[in-house]
Amino acid sequence: MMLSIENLVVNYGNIIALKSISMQINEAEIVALIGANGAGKTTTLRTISGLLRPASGSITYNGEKIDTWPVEKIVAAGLSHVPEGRRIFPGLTVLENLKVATSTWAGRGQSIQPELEKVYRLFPKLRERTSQLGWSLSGGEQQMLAIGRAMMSRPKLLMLDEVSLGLAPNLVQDIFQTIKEINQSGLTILLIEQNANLALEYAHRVYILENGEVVMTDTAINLAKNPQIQDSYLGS
Amino acid sequence: MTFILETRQLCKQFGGVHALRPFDFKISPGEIRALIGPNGAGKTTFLNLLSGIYTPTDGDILFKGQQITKIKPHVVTRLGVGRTFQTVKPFGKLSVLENVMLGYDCRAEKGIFHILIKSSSAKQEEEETKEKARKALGFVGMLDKQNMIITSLPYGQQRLVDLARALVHDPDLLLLDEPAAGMTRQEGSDLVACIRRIRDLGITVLLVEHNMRLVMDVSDRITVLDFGYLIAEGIPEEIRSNPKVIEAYLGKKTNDAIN
Amino acid sequence: MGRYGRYIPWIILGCTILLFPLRTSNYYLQIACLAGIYIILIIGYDFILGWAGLLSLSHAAFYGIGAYTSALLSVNFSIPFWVTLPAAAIVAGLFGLVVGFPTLRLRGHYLALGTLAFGEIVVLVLMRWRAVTRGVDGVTGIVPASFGLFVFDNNKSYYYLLIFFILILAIFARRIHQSRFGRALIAIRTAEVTAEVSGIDTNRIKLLAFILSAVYAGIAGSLYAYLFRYISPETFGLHQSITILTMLLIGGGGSIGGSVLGAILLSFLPEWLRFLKDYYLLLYGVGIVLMMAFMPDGVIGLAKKIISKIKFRLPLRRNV
Amino acid sequence: MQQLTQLIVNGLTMGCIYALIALGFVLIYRTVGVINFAQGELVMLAAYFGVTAISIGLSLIWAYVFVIAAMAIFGYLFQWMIYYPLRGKPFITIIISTIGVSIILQNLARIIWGPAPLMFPSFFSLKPLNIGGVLVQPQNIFVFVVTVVLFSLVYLLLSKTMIGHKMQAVAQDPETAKLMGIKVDQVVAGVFVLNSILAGAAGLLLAPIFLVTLDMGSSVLMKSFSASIIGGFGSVPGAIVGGLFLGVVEILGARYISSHFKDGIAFVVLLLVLLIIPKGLFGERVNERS
Amino acid sequence: MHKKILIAALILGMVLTACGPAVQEQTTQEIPTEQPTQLAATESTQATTEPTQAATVPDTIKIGFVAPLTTANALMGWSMQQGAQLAAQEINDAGGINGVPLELIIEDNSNTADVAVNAINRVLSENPVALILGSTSAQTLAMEPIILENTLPTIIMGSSPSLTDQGNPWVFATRADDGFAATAAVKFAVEDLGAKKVGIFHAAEEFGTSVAPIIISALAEYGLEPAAVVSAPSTDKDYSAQLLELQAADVDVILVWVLPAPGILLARQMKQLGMDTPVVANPVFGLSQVLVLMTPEELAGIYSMTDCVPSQSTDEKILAFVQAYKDRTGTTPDLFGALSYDSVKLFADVITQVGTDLAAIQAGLFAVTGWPGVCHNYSFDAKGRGGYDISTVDISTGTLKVVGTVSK
Repeated sequence: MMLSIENLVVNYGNIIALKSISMQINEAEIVALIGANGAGKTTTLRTISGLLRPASGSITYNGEKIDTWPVEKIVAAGLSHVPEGRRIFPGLTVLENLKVATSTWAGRGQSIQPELEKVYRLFPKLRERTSQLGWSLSGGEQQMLAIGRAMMSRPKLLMLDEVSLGLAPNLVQDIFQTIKEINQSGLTILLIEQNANLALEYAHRVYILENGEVVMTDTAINLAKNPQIQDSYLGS
Repeated sequence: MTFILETRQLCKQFGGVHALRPFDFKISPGEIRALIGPNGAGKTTFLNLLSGIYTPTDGDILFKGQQITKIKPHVVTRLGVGRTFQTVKPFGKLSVLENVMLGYDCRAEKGIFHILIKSSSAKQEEEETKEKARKALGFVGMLDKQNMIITSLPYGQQRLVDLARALVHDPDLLLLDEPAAGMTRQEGSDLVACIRRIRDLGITVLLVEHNMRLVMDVSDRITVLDFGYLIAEGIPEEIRSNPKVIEAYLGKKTNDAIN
Repeated sequence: MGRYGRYIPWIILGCTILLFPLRTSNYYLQIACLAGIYIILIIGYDFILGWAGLLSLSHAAFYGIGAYTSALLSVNFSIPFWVTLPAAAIVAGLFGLVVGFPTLRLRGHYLALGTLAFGEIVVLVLMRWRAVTRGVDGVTGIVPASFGLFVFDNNKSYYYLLIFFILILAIFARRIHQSRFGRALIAIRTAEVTAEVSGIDTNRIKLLAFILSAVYAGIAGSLYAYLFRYISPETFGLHQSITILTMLLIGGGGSIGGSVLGAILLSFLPEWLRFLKDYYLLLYGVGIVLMMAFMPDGVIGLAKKIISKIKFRLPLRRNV
Repeated sequence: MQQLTQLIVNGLTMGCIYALIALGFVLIYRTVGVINFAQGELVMLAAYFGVTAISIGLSLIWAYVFVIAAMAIFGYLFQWMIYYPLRGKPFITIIISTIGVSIILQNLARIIWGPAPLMFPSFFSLKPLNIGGVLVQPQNIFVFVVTVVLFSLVYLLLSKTMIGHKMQAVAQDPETAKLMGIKVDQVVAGVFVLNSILAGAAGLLLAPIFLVTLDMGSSVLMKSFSASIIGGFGSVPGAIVGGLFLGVVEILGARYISSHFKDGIAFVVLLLVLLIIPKGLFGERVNERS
Repeated sequence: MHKKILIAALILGMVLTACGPAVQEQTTQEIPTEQPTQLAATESTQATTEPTQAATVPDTIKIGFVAPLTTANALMGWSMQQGAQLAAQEINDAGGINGVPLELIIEDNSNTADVAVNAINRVLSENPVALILGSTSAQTLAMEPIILENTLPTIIMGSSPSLTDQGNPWVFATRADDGFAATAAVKFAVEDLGAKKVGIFHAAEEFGTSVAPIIISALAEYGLEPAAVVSAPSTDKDYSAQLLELQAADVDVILVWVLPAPGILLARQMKQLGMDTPVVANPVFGLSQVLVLMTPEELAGIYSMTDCVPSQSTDEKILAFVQAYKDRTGTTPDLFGALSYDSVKLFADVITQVGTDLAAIQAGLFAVTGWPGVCHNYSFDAKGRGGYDISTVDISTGTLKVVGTVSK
């Protein structure tokens, strides 16, 4: 088991965002979190990456308890988070965006070139845009950059928050194909997806969240057959 | 005048980038029209041109036969165009009701002196605004939340309030920018019903949307844009089988899924 | 507390305010009067900063324009207070309109600097245009305000005159806040494009905020001129605009209570610290830093936080 | 003609000074989105540190070293006490806090060093050099050279180095910067230290020209501010171009229009620039956060 | 509702705190200010003070002192404070005024009119019998109505003629007014330096700007017009535009009215621009703190018009003061230190003779003739203006050399 979350509780001020979440992620899996807005998906991701602190519960990564670590230490340990809304640095060029994400390991005589090549191979469009400023990219390109940037920190576990949001269907397909490729190269992936069809299509396992709790978890194949799920999350 | 909205050779450039190529577009009154296309196709640009946020580089916009090409957004709104946004930016500190009231304030006439002396006509006007706003909230099914601070609502409900805000001043044309984004499936199908009811009020609806199921479900006609060019227009069935559309936009798999 | 229990604090407060002059020295009365003028200034400034969210640094200039309008009319033409006060409000309001127009194009720091430049230019004109403004010597010999036969020539009577104006202007401000103009201001601050598309003429509303705040500043300036009966240009420089900004932020923007608290607190604070002699301004600076560190939303923000803790619930409803 | 050249040369010197003071707060603004109203007091403090260093018997070179070290420490303390507790608050809250700091430093310096102007020596003699009929101070040339060097260094740092990119990333989106593994607090602390050092350099360079007085920094702060707006706020090249432009325009205006309105010239120019090109000569690479 | 209650409580708290000390003052002291006429004021003060005196001998005689101790004019305020404190200390060491110790109530005016008014009210709440003001004219003008209202004998150290022209019988000036000083400066420039084309350089602030027209009318007496009039704000650091304008006008003497730091920079920049035109300045170059910062080259050709140069005196009493001031502060006294020392001593002398009654002190001040201070010999005219000596000092040698004195 790569990442294990036990009874995680998170509060925003007086509001309880996560009631008690437990989940496990194994090496080389694609795990999807689905659920309505406000169910606690993003909160879960933000807590894993250290932006939020849990009120109780634990997060264990490769046998180490990481829930009190500072964000940069978590990143350095190999957990990389692509935030919702892409959040690329608008005033940096594509290359600079990619470079700043290497700060946990670069600069100790290690070249960033191999990583850069890897990203450019995954997203050839970015190579054409190397010296363009972040804000001038289109939505799809920004999403590619956001994923590529996260790849630059040499992650072992990649967390993706709503990568399909606001993208045209064909682009979404392309990006998910790339995610699949990334996964096949050995990376574990934890993703949040609004589009349950898509999640079930690409993920190995799925957790369904409602009101800050895991209400159901199973393999994607099983869930796709589940009539209850069919009814409330998938269109028919 | 057969069209409620008509654009003639409307185009927009940002610097050297053509966000929208010369575009002729017409909607008949009472229609529900969807505008689809890949990201960067110029859909939001088009809506922004219509609502006066952008000034076109060239071309004309006619609304109810009247030129509105270089008119400021608030005037366009007063003429009878309602508009929602892709990402809702609610007015934070205000309650749900006040958010909606704001949409009707453009119809208010009593000036600042009436407010200072709290004249009875100003009070009456405020009551009327409140009444209108409650009605609009009732229409989208959010009346029970009227006193909540808007930011405390879930995202999908904020979108509904935004819709009420765009409706409250009785527009003739409603522009919806990705109304279903961030909504659950249930909320999505409620939305479809809601859009239909809006049409039944006699309001023409133009929506930009990525959720194909919703688009196919609700629209009378669909217009497809790709990188600033119009590539197809027609009823949903035609669009679904149009090979150009499938190639540029839907992708084979999605198309299969929809069918 | 019984049925009328909730009125008790208000009655105590009202009595305290009304009886204050009878029990205090001229020294504290003078500070209270100055604080009263600041209250009007800050309530006006809140329209721009707290409500419209525009950082303007020219407020002291409108204050000065109001003061000079009143003073010069009084001294040159012996026009009585009840005429020069509205005149000051109108002239300042017109300047608000003039400044508001070009600055509508500016945002954030650019607006701050643009208005700052305007403010400095106004002070320079007040200092250099001797023929009209009497230059750096300032204007002396302002006839005291009077009402019928009653003359407001001491701090005690002037204090009550100020209370009258503060009440009127605070009520007006509250009515505007709660009207469609208040809604529009909040809308512009939080989401300008959405506001525009909702049918709000954002430029007109912003201008209105500028004019209103200038009118309030003009009235405050006029009241200042009649309190001191002497004015000079240096009072209305950038340091004054910064004081006004600090007062509003310490009190807490967006509410009349915050304006009142900020004005009172920062008028009295340096005077309270005088016993520290050489160190008093140093401690004043420390006070500002600490207040910002521990109550970044101002005194009023802290008060709200405490109340929400007491009530054990979140302020989900807005008190209308 | 000779007088015109002389005026332009002197205007450029003042321009350098405006630019030098602007440089630090442009840096702060770009990284944490805050206008530092205490910038002038940092310059002043550095000059007083210099006076103290000389008075305890350090040579001029060592005094420079002492001041830069002291300012670096001060910069760290400054961010630790003023910025760190207010992170994530609206920029205006932090601005008020910096106003508080400027009041503190003004009065602290008055209490420690007294209200009288003080002297700080220069490496150079006060004798002007006659270059083709134009009289130039060696110290002014020194100021010019150091200004150009510092601007080049800061420009290179921001645009060409990893640490510069990190600073920009933090400026544009601190939370995402964290997610990219950047130690945001360290970067911010670093920027404050760098800003303090730049203010220190400005203080050391200006002290021999201006005398060491309580208002030596704050009196030119508003001009520096205007200069950076004219150049395009947040832009490093904009700060120097705006500074030099303002310095020259101001001195020419004072000479050929009226010296009685000299202070107004900067503000009139500022207003004109704002109304004609609202984003300044160099604009902003990134939209403003507010 | 709770919110409102809390706000109310907060305001209440503040107001009560504000009342606190004031209430105490009220119980122990009567303020003799609200009396309709001067005469009545005198009587009632006596009436109320007598029984108090019977119960307790007044423990101190209080003299208020308001000066710019912070911000822009802090240097001036500092000298004044030192001079006043030195005088008070000497008086108390010698047993006080008729056996009652003298107490100075010192407050800062932050160099702004609003704060100055607060400061004077703060001082008044301590019931002083006299007041010394070291403020600029704008601040003094803002305070004058309060002085009049409170019938408080006040010595000001401002030099603007407008201060004594207000018709306020309670205001006395110990410093020669600008009209007198400017006339003396013009006289020196024209008669001694042979000026034909005079340039004027003044501070853009009030104290400089108000002198410019006085200088111009003094020049007119000699049938001269200024060749150029330039000004610079005291925050300005570069005067080359102004200096080159003067140079272009080919002036042969520059009359200068500025603050200390600008004065030094002006002298320096003149030399840097190769100008050696003689300068006749306000007292700025008579300040010891200024002289130590200037090089011999910069000092050349500079004259200062100053009220007095105590250190150059041959009078033993004055030299004793200079020594005492040096022992206390480590610097040579300037005119502000001397004026302020004189003001305290003068008040003490008058009070010793006539007692603490306000009207009596006022009458006592008007009666002063030729009272020998360390700066002037004082006699007050009907406007309350005293101290009509102006010395011209040549600072070329780095020390203050008196080259001429004008007296009225």
